[in-house]
Amino acid sequence: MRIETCPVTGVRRAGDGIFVLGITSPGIASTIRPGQFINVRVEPGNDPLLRRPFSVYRIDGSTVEIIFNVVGRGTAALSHKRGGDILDVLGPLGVPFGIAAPDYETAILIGGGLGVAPLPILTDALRPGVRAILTFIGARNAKQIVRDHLADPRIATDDGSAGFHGTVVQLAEETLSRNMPRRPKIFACGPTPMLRAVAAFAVRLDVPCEVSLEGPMGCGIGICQGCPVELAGEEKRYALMCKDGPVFDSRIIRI
Amino acid sequence: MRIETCPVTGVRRAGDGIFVLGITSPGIASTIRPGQFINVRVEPGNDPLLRRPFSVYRIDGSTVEIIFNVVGRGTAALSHKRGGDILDVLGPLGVPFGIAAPDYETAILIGGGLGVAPLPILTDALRPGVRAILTFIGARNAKQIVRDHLADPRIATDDGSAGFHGTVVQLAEETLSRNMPRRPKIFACGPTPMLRAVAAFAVRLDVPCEVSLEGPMGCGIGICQGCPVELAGEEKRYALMCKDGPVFDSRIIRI
Amino acid sequence: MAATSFTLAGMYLKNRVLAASGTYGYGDECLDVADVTRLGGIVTKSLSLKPRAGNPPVRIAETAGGMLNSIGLANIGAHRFITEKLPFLRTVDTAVVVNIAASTVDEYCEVLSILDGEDGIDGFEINVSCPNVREGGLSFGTSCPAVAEITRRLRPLTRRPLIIKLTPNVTHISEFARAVEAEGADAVSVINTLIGMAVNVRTRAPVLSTVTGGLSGPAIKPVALAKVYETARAVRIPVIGIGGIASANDALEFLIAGASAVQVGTANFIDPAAGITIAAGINRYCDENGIEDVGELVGSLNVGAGVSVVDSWL
Amino acid sequence: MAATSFTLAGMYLKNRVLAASGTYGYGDECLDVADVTRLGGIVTKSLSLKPRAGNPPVRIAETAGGMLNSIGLANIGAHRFITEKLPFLRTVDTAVVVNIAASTVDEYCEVLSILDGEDGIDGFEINVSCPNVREGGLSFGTSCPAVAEITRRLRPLTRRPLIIKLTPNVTHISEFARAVEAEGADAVSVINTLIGMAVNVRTRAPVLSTVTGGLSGPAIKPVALAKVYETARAVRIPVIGIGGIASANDALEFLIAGASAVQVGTANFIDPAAGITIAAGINRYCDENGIEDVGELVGSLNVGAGVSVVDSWL
Ligand SMILES: Cc1cc2nc3c(=O)[nH]c(=O)nc-3n(C[C@H](O)[C@H](O)[C@H](O)COP(=O)(O)OP(=O)(O)OC[C@H]3O[C@@H](n4cnc5c(N)ncnc54)[C@H](O)[C@@H]3O)c2cc1C
Ligand SMILES: Cc1cc2nc3c(=O)[nH]c(=O)nc-3n(C[C@H](O)[C@H](O)[C@H](O)COP(=O)(O)OP(=O)(O)OC[C@H]3O[C@@H](n4cnc5c(N)ncnc54)[C@H](O)[C@@H]3O)c2cc1C
Ligand SMILES: Cc1cc2nc3c(=O)[nH]c(=O)nc-3n(C[C@H](O)[C@H](O)[C@H](O)COP(=O)(O)O)c2cc1C
Ligand SMILES: Cc1cc2nc3c(=O)[nH]c(=O)nc-3n(C[C@H](O)[C@H](O)[C@H](O)COP(=O)(O)O)c2cc1C
Ligand code: FES
Ligand code: FES
Repeated sequence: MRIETCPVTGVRRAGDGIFVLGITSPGIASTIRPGQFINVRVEPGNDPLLRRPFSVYRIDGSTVEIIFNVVGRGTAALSHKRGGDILDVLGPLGVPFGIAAPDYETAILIGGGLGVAPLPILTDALRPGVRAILTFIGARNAKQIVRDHLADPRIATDDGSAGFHGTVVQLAEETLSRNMPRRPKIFACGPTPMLRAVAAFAVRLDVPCEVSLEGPMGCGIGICQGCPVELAGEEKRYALMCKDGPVFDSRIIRI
Repeated sequence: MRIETCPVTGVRRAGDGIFVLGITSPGIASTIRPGQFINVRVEPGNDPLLRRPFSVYRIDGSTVEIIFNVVGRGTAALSHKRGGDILDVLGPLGVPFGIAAPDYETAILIGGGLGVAPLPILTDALRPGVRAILTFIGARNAKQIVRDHLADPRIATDDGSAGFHGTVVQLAEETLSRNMPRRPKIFACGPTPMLRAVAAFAVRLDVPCEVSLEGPMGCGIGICQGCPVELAGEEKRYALMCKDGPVFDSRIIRI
Repeated sequence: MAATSFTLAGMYLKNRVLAASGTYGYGDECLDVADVTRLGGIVTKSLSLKPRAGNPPVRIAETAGGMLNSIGLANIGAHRFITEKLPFLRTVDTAVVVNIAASTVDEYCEVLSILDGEDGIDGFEINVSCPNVREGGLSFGTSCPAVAEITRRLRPLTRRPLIIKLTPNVTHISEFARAVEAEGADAVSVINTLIGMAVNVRTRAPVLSTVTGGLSGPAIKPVALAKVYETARAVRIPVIGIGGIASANDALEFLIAGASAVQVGTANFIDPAAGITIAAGINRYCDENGIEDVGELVGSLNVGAGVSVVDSWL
Repeated sequence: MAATSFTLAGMYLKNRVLAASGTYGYGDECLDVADVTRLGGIVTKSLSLKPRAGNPPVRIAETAGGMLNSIGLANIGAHRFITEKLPFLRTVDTAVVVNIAASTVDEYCEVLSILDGEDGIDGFEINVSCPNVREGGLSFGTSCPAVAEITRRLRPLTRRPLIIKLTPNVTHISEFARAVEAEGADAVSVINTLIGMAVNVRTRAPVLSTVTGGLSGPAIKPVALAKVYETARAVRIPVIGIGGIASANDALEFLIAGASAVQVGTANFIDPAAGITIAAGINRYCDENGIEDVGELVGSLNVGAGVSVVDSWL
């Protein structure tokens, strides 16, 4: 973990309301692992005050890319950055996906909306090790599908404007319940309701499953206790999304 | 007075820590009078929160220029603007210089530091009407002298690195006490201590004198009462810098 | 198009957004840039018996997301208000709430009586954040008995809506709200400014000539919202929410938390039409959410069952 | 190079900047990005007798220039602190102040006694902004007798510096400071968070699971500064200034207003090395201004003769 002031390489549109922003950061580029995130200071002043957490989408040499939806002040400001602007970035942060073989042979990647963000570098990291990668991605409509840099993804859209008409979880479950690959493991990222559904069918099909969560964060490094994730089990206990996650084994948490 | 969202035409350096910023505003360009100011919203968000007041430096067609020193957050942010950025500007505001002849024949312009800001458009406005314009400008050193668009200014620098070695007030008083033009009137703008000195010698030489003040403002339009200017006379009374000024007859106020 | 007009404490308002006292002059400054008839109402600068010059400079200082002021209630006094400002205000088609400040209870009474003789005034708002000369300048507003007494003395003097504007610089603002409700106040305005301070490290002197001043603007919105929520749950009379409101979203938070109307202050300094934009934004929200009357929003906060405010260890 | 080290209430500090409770974990999280030995000290997260899971999500919300939190004092408890955190802290060359929270006076006493048996602790800071179960969850911190009682009961239990951390959510914080001074407290920390709230207008529900939370960050700096100024003029014991400090300039304002030291909280979330940068900036300021000991700045505010704070009508 370190703080770097990184020049922005550029910002490009990647869908409606979706942008990809690149920064130059040899440090992060060389150490980041799939599922880890960076915490970005959007402006030097107080508005917005807190950093914004983003998964790393792509690595290209010393260039680190994030992909984001404009949902509020911070992401709006980021979408207006230009090449040459300087961003203060803290990272790499958090627990990455557990990709170390050999506890599985087929990696099943499921991404909902911009939950696809960590999948490209996850795919790159998996390729050497695993026998097969099955990728399912879903979005509200075709315009919101981001399919680049993935191992030929199967696509689902809520409105049926592209691929399967329904949620990515329905698509994945349908496909997998018909023929489940040998020794599979699920890696999922997306909105909480989707992850809840993934976790449920992972249990039904008895497949190991890791989910990457998202939610508000204060610090991103474990000092504010602002990002509780409820743990499974009798007594109320919380893990920290930023430090113990954002990636969790779906069975140890209550999503 | 109106609020306009104006495209920035560009920002250029005009001395050390001194910048000229241009905006396109037909409305302000066509209505602004010398000594009036505009109140600029530096950023759309809360940082900084309040508008920043600036004299209008130049008018060129529908382009309005301000010239400013980087002294804090707002001016620093303005110095980083680029052509195409949008600025929210409120103006024209305040009482302009009283240039209507024939109560004087020679206009004596005195500008200290960036108190030169309103002098170029004042000079343009005066030229048709008056017999002569005497301009005195001063700054800490040669690097801070901004002499463009003025009627051959006499220059003073505190460190003697250009022109007269001393303050612009000393220079003006020396020159004028030797030979005072017929029916003169002083128009002065600059830091408060300088204006105090100008007002004092205007009284000594019995010359009518208008000064343009500067100080913190909340609103710039008379609704916050945040910009008091103490009036001369027995009982404590205040005028408002933004509404009754920023230009005042030096004899009616206590600088 | 949702219904926006309503009666607040007997006062007809065309919408729920008013300009806050001291941030809109006497309503006659912003005409070029704001169609004040589209405001629910205008609250005047606090008026005292005699004109007040106000405090010496520096009177304002910007802070993070806010500003400090120590204007010193500079105002033209009740009499000049009647002759110089009221005639114009009578011609403006929006509610006019006259805010009153004083340094003795008698002065409050005298000012109100003078103004109550005039028409064109829709209601009175009483600024109790004033130094009580009897108490060596301690603010009336931080003494519950003093605030209650002011209300008790003023109530019989007018049949117009009597709104008490409370200060947030107290431990339990709801106690004060209950006290003035008991004394017959028609509504409470919550909040006035928080006491704050800034230091110039170059000169090592206070930035404000009065050392401390009143903090306002977006920075105080969360505090104001909590005070409004506390107050609205404690009294039956309407609560007017004030504090850091700069957008329709901000205003909606206050309505949902229990405010029957809101006042916009500091935001006017950045955009004198802020209140108008906010009123329009509230309507848009209602239309988008199938709300037929803005009033439905008031106090509509749904506090999850499981949640206990008490257990919140700050 | 100005002298920076000093003794605060009997506690040696190498400089005047500490990390505030709850914003630096137990001092062992930020080692990659911050050399904690360059801090004057670290105040731990509040420790209770038993571990506390804390409040359910959502625990934080960003606001204009600040943030709300309702962590619910999630902490590992006194015992695990001693076994899991203290050994490391003993090895770190900076002052360690242990902050204590409880829901009964007895629990405060028990926690302090347990910890007082350990070495490697330089002082205790008592967080009184906790719900008093006896009083149905009303915060101890807003009751002057309760805060005085906590101090009275704790004072005899330790010879280490006893610092009471006061809440700003009261009318006159100086009364509380005087009360704890009278009970033998060695210093006061001013301020804890302001009560605030945020509403999600889409769901019409509170953003925080506990409805209200604690407001911190640059937004509250002016309020904190005014509270520190009020407190420092009321007591002889040192005041530790806290609230919105994010730069050396901010810290200097507090020292000049009367704080003997400062704590940096929310700023750590944006930059865990903030306190270190601030300490360095204070030194630079002293060197540039010919100040030989940072202590010279403490309370050096020059309040102009003519000025009367009283006359400030907010
Ligand atoms: C580990 C992690 C990885 C993430 N990766 C991505 C990504 O790759 N692409 C992407 O588009 N988004 C991602 N997010 C969500 C992203 O952080 C938020 O969309 C963003 O912070 C919103 O900021 P804003 O100012 O635009 O929105 P605002 O609503 O203005 O933000 C206000 C506050 O709420 C917080 N917040 C609001 N929505 C979210 C959210 N969904 N998750 C977390 N915090 C939120 C913000 O951080 C801020 O503190 C990730 C979140 C986490 C925790
Ligand atoms: C009528 C008028 C005309 C002006 N014309 C010019 C001009 O042409 N060129 C120029 O360089 N400056 C001019 N100024 C001063 C300019 O407004 C300030 O330098 C600027 O506001 C500083 O903003 P900041 O954020 O950089 O500084 P900060 O110190 O960060 O500002 C903090 C607060 O203090 C206020 N402030 C600080 N210094 C001044 C000051 N000297 N005068 C007024 N407010 C101040 C700011 O407006 C802001 O509210 C003028 C001021 C007035 C009142
Ligand atoms: C410059 C200024 C002057 C004010 N003057 C008064 C006043 O005369 N009487 C009063 O009751 N409130 C006065 N207030 C308080 C506001 O009416 C309002 O309660 C407070 O500013 C909080 O709202 P805001 O954050 O929207 O500004 C003043 C506020 C400011 C900023
Ligand atoms: C997330 C968070 C957690 C906090 N936890 C504690 C705590 O456990 N005990 C305590 O005394 N203060 C706690 N505080 C208050 C801070 O120590 C500090 O008093 C307050 O945040 C004001 O300082 P700041 O504006 O620099 O953050 C917490 C503050 C925050 C933001
Ligand atoms: S975000 Fe601060 S602890 Fe996780
Ligand atoms: S700046 Fe508001 S009245 Fe002059």
